[in-house]
Amino acid sequence: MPDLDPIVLFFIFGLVAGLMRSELRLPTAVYELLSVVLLLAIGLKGGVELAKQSPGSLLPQMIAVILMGLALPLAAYPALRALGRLTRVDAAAIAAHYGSVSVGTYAVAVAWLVSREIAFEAYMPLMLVLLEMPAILVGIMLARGISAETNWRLLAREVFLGKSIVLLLGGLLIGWAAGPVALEPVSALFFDLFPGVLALFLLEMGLVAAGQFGSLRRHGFFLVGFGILFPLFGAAVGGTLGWLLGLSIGGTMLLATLAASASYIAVPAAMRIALPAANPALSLTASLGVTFPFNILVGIPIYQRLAEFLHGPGV
Amino acid sequence: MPDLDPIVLFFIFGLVAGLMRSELRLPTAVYELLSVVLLLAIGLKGGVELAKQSPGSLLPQMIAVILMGLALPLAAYPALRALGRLTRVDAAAIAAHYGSVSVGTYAVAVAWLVSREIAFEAYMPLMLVLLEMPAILVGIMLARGISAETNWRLLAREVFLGKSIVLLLGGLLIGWAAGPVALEPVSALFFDLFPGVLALFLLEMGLVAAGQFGSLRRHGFFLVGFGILFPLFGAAVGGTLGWLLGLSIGGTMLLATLAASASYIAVPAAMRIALPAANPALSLTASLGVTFPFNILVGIPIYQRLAEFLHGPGV
Amino acid sequence: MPDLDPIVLFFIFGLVAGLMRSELRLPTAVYELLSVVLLLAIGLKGGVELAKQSPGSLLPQMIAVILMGLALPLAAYPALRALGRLTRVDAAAIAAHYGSVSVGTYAVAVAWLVSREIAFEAYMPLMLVLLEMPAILVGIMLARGISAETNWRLLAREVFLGKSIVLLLGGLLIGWAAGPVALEPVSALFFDLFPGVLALFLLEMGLVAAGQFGSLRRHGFFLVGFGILFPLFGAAVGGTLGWLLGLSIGGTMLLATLAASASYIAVPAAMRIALPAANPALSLTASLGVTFPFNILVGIPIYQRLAEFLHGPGV
Amino acid sequence: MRTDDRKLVTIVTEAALERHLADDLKRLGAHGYTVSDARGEGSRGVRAARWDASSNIRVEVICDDATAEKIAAHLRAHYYDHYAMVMYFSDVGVLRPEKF
Amino acid sequence: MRTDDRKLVTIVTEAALERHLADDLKRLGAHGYTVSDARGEGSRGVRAARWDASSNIRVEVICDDATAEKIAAHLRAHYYDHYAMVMYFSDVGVLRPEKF
Amino acid sequence: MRTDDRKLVTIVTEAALERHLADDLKRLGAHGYTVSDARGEGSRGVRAARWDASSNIRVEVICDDATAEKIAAHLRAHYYDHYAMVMYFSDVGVLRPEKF
Ligand SMILES: Nc1ncnc2c1ncn2[C@@H]1O[C@H](COP(=O)(O)O)[C@@H](O)[C@H]1O
Ligand SMILES: Nc1ncnc2c1ncn2[C@@H]1O[C@H](COP(=O)(O)O)[C@@H](O)[C@H]1O
Ligand SMILES: Nc1ncnc2c1ncn2[C@@H]1O[C@H](COP(=O)(O)O)[C@@H](O)[C@H]1O
Ligand code: NA
Ligand code: NA
Ligand code: NA
Repeated sequence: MPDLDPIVLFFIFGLVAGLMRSELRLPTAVYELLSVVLLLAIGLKGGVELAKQSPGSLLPQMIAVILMGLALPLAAYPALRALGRLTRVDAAAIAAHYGSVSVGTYAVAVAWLVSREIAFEAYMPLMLVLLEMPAILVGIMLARGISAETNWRLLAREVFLGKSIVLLLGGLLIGWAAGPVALEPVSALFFDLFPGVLALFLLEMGLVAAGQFGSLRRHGFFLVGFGILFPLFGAAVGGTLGWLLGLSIGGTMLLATLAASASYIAVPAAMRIALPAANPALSLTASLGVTFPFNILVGIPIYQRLAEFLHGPGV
Repeated sequence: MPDLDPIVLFFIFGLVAGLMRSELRLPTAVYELLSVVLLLAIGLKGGVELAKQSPGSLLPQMIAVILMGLALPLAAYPALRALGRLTRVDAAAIAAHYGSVSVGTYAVAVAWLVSREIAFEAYMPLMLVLLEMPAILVGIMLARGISAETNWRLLAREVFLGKSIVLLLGGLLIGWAAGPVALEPVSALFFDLFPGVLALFLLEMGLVAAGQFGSLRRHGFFLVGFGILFPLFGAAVGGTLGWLLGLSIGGTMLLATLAASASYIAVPAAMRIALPAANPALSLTASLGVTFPFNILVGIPIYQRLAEFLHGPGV
Repeated sequence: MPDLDPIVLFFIFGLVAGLMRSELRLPTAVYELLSVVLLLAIGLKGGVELAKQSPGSLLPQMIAVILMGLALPLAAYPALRALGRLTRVDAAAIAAHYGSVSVGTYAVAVAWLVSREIAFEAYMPLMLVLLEMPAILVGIMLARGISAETNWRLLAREVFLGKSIVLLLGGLLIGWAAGPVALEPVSALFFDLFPGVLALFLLEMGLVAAGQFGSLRRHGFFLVGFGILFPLFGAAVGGTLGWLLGLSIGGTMLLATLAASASYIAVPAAMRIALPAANPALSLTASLGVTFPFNILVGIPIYQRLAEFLHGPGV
Repeated sequence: MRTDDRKLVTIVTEAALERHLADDLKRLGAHGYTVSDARGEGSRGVRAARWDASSNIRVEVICDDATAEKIAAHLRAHYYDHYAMVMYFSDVGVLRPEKF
Repeated sequence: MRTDDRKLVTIVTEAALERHLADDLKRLGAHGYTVSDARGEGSRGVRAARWDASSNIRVEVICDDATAEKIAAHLRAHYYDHYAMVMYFSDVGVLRPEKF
Repeated sequence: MRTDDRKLVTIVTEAALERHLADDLKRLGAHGYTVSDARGEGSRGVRAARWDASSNIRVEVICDDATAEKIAAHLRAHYYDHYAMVMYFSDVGVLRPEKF
């Protein structure tokens, strides 16, 4: 049963406990501690690897990934408008969620690869950071047009100075500046504890996702369909791009996973301020109630097979 | 001074700081994080071992232990009524606390055995889970009779879906499904950190227990006597049962400790809803203010000697 | 770049994020968990070492260090009155902060030495504890005179039973009673995680320190000068004392750092109760907004060079 | 400023009742409620919120007089005898009377 | 006891607005405000404070009638349509009228 | 609904005073009090509750007029000058007048 990683079991446990309306919940402060450790750890790992790259050598990949971050919400938007009959602003907000990424999903995918000893490009956290933001800008423009009214400076603050991006970036820079040897002393917290912290985080995410199921019925089953099909489309795009960029199988799988994942931290926070007219229940139901569980439970192994398929039998 | 395990010192430290009315306290969120880690860790450990047992082989032990969980409150109730002159509902509530178990006490007993390299049956967390609940049902029936009025469905929810049981059970199932190898990555959090987490937990429990001392005077010294003598009786019952079931010395000691311990998490929460007329100050004063410190500071070594005595000199 | 320890990078990261007014903050409960672990860990380490000393052998050092704790605020007070033109009570309160010590600064200095494999007297946490309190008493006497009005019993409670002193002392005593072998099981939490916990703590301290910068302008630049120059003076005093006491280079550097550091936990809390008329913004701006960053970023390497200088070229 | 009159019902009680109270309030006709964590002291002693069993919550409901009356009657009948609980009523003004 | 009359404006809304509201309130003339964390339920569903996006805050402002009116108008215009928000007004007495 | 009139005294102040205030209130005749954590801004600047020294508490006491007056006088005399503190009074109705 190699598919049942224990961290996935923690997610299922949270899901089941939540659906049975158990009293179980982690205090908000604990949830925040767990996410701070996860985000910093991912950043630190990526930063250490970045330092090993010759400067500029990653530029082509970085540009390609940013372009994908701009393109994905543009692909999602018409589907949401035409098939889901959503209002302009709701469609734009959901598109922004799906163009951006989920750090939790990324971490589970990495754990999945590590436990199977499948190699991947260690600088992937950089791609994670790069994918967080472009979709937010596209979403805002889709909703408002490029109007003079938009207070872009204020928006940039909300987006770039949001918790998750600041922590990822901070981790990247510290890892890059300190290097692997100097990080040795803090590795017990950020690296050895990482899987356990991720397990507790997924337990809470399961409880939260279960709480979203109630609103699924209310918001129609279009969201279920979209929350499963768009990630598969995203994975195809991300996987193909990874293969074109010459990533390893593991790296291709991770880029597919990133493209398939939908944000539930940075984007909701930004949308609440930038597009207050968008109904946050719609995007969170889709992203947390459908796509996150789908990716964790079903998607990740599919994206791995996709990556293997793209790389052909010769590998 | 092998009796002064450092985790016991943390408890004494908390007790003293609390009695001196120091400002020290751990935030509620931290207390909850610590208990979540403790409960999951105990469950995980037990689950891993359960997976090694042939299915059904533990059934006799399990049934015997459940019967003990039903019998202990039935023994406590008349003592509380006759000697303590408590109302029916108060006696029933306290009986439920003492028929159930304290996870903190169990964890200290395990640490005590481990530091002395005394072996015990690794599936004991299963017995812990089984002992949590029966006493609650007995307590409710003692207070109310088996009346049609009782909303058993709602009660079952409160009892089975309370935090501590859900976490223990969840841990058991995850450990059982994942097995020791797959749990390797999360062992830094759940196993390596366990003694430190237990130490912090005991520090807070010391502070809380000290806070209960004030109400000792108010509620009469009967509670002190009961809070010390009933555990000794319970230990005799649990130890004898362990010996009859053919447990090792360590396992016998643990079953004695479980029987001697009194709940201060699951049962108080359930009683508050199921028997609101019971005065929670009485049961918490006894369980937290008397029995928990007694077991941690004095009881555990006694129960070990009891186990050795039962197993006879030949061992 | 051996000066850029990663924990210092975490501090800079917090500082920058705070100055950019990022949304990042750690919940209060997390901040408290981190400080509890730091204080206990420092105490435990010191206690283990204390147990190795023959009783009484440290008495001369202890008395000398307490005398320094009484002398430093007496030196700071006239400077604050004459040069800073502060009111009597404000000068007394700030003097108390600078006569006492900062545990965070001490921890960074220790990490600095450890990462450079420079030896130091392992009983230094005892000096840390001894330096926390005398300056508070001197500060109160400077402000009030030795008046009969002062409720010394109540003050002693506030001071001795404040969180940080209780935790340091508790850790010392537990470490001393348990010894290194018995502490083995809790070392994963208190020792292995220590640098990571310190890193997160410094991240939050950076955010908090950044929040103090705003009040710098309001309170005049005298505080900046004092917050940099008095630590240098303190370091000279502490370093010289360390050298006179025959401490190693590392120990000398630590005593210099202790003297140079200013309290921002124990003393503010005590002053709020003992000298309510003192403006807490003044002392916190100086101690957290100036001296703490100065010591972390610039001071510690200076104090090391000072210690080397004092010990002469022969060493 | 033209505001409409409503009742504000404030309840301080044991945290264990949160879910039950929320269900009760909605059943009795409240359109919403707000909860925050609290601690305190009263006739049932100190409740210092060190852990679940000693934590309080503070619940606020804005509603019309009739609903306030129903809430008062229900809580008095079901909780006053056995739970640490305090309830008080005050007059507040709101802008959207249809909402409460 | 001689007290002066002031308005107490209480706002329950999404935690994401905390910084924006604080800026607004000061701009509109409030001399201070108090915030605490909250959770609750209302027309926009359950907000259980499990994480940032579902957390509420409870903001209190003591001010004179004119400021209360300005706050009411501003929040109604800018936030009522799109945010989970409840606002109510009550009369309170204070000892230092110049402070509010 | 028949309720009896009482005063609700609300105090927002520095968290460091919690224990002292609790002792004061009981000494002055209050039968109970409720505390919750808060943050805020006022004449003494931003108190953002990032850590102990910058945390506020919000204390509520339901009591009769005479006790309210005593609390007001005591706090004004002992704390107003040196501590971040706000206090206000409002009229509330209670069901069990003997309790407060
Ligand atoms: N007079 C009072 N003023 C404000 N809060 C009170 C008062 N009395 C009780 N409380 C609160 O209500 C809770 C339950 O009160 P009681 O049922 O009297 O123990 C206490 O823990 C306090 O938080
Ligand atoms: N009738 C009410 N009484 C008290 N609080 C309410 C009420 N209605 C809503 N709230 C609070 O205000 C928040 C936003 O309300 P709403 O905009 O109706 O969803 C809710 O999450 C509750 O915390
Ligand atoms: N006008 C106000 N409305 C509501 N709360 C206030 C007001 N002024 C001050 N506060 C609160 O009272 C605390 C102390 O106020 P101050 O003494 O003015 O600094 C502040 O930190 C706020 O939490
Ligand atoms: Na995506
Ligand atoms: Na028992
Ligand atoms: Na100093």
